[in-house]
Amino acid sequence: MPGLYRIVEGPLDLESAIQAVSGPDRGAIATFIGTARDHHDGRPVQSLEYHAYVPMAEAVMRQIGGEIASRFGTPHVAILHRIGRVAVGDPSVIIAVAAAHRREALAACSHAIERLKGIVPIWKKEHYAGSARWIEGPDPPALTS
Amino acid sequence: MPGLYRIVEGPLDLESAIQAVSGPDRGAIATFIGTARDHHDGRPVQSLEYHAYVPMAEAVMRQIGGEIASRFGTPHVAILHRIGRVAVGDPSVIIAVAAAHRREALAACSHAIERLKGIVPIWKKEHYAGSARWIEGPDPPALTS
Amino acid sequence: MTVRVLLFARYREAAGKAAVEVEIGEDATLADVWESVRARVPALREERRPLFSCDRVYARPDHPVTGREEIAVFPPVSGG
Amino acid sequence: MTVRVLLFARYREAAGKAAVEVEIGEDATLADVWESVRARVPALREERRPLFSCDRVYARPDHPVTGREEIAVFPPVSGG
Repeated sequence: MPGLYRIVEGPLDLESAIQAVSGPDRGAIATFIGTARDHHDGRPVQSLEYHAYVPMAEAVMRQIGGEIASRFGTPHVAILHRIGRVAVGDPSVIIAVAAAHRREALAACSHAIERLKGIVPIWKKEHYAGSARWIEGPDPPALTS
Repeated sequence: MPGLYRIVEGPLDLESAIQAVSGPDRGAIATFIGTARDHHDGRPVQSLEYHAYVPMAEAVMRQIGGEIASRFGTPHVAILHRIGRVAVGDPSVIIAVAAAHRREALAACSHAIERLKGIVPIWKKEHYAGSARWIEGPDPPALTS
Repeated sequence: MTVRVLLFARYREAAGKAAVEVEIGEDATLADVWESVRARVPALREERRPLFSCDRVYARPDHPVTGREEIAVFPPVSGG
Repeated sequence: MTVRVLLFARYREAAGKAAVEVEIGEDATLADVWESVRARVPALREERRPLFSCDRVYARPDHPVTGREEIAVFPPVSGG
């Protein structure tokens, strides 16, 4: 079964995500790279730290891949999320989706990052000069049927 | 002025497009990679060939960057398009847009590829076994004011 | 029965450990498990928005607990 | 006056060259230029959807021509 869903300790590799989804019958690859920003709500951020419930996070990312296959018609999805300390400017998440046509690839990529932020069990801690704070997400969408 | 708008003879480099738009104040990079597909309307395609009115194409790509800056609030745009022969599976176009937040980056990337296909003076020729055909686009949107 | 409850992110930091073991009754639900966890870990008493999973799938507070599941409780997610 | 007209893609292949020079009157428009080009290049006579540019900016068929512009004519674009 195609698709790459991985929690990674250490730097993320965009090329491996693209390789995992590429193929000669696909004309479009959309990617999303989330990087650690140097500020949040006007406050300088020195680095980010991510923590995950690793096996559940990978399972939920795979579930998002299944949603994309049924909604957008392509099984060619890669979702990589880094855990541990992430320096400003470095990627914390990489998503790649390949499809026959551009609209499906772009819409599926957008769906993947929205769903990842909503339901994948990963948490972010922002480190400031001399302090740190866990970021808590909004109440999630309906998680169970 | 930021931005990278280039017609390229030879392979496209995704990393250079991402480098051109990256920065510590941006949390999101969206990219679109258009690759040569092995079929079109059910017909096997052996390779693609692109031809451009190079200086005008680069100027119109830069104009699209200006549209993105005013609509989506980010000047961090790279658009690269290859000309000449492109083998199946290889990228013919690479777009990268960085923004503070994911929605702007993804929407701007989508805008860029739609506008590129609509107005940038580049033409595609499909090569089949023993024949070839220029692809003609639809009537373009209003091009002049 | 005794169940082991995995904690993540701020909950783990508050508890000072990755998991806690609590005693619950035979017909307990995840909500009962959470009450027992908070009784054991005072630092979690102010937490108002826990999410639950059973065997790595989200579950509601009224989900019954058999004691054989992998149970986890954690705050709203913030990855990306 | 004589103006040079750049051709691209299928138009260039039909003409067998990258540009043609045509004679036009003083008050000519791009539409007049296109008529002269088609008179010079029979293979272009069936072309029904030309696009025009003046100095690398799209222009309409009624755009006047001074003879000092870089003029181009080409089919609807198909990049991407």
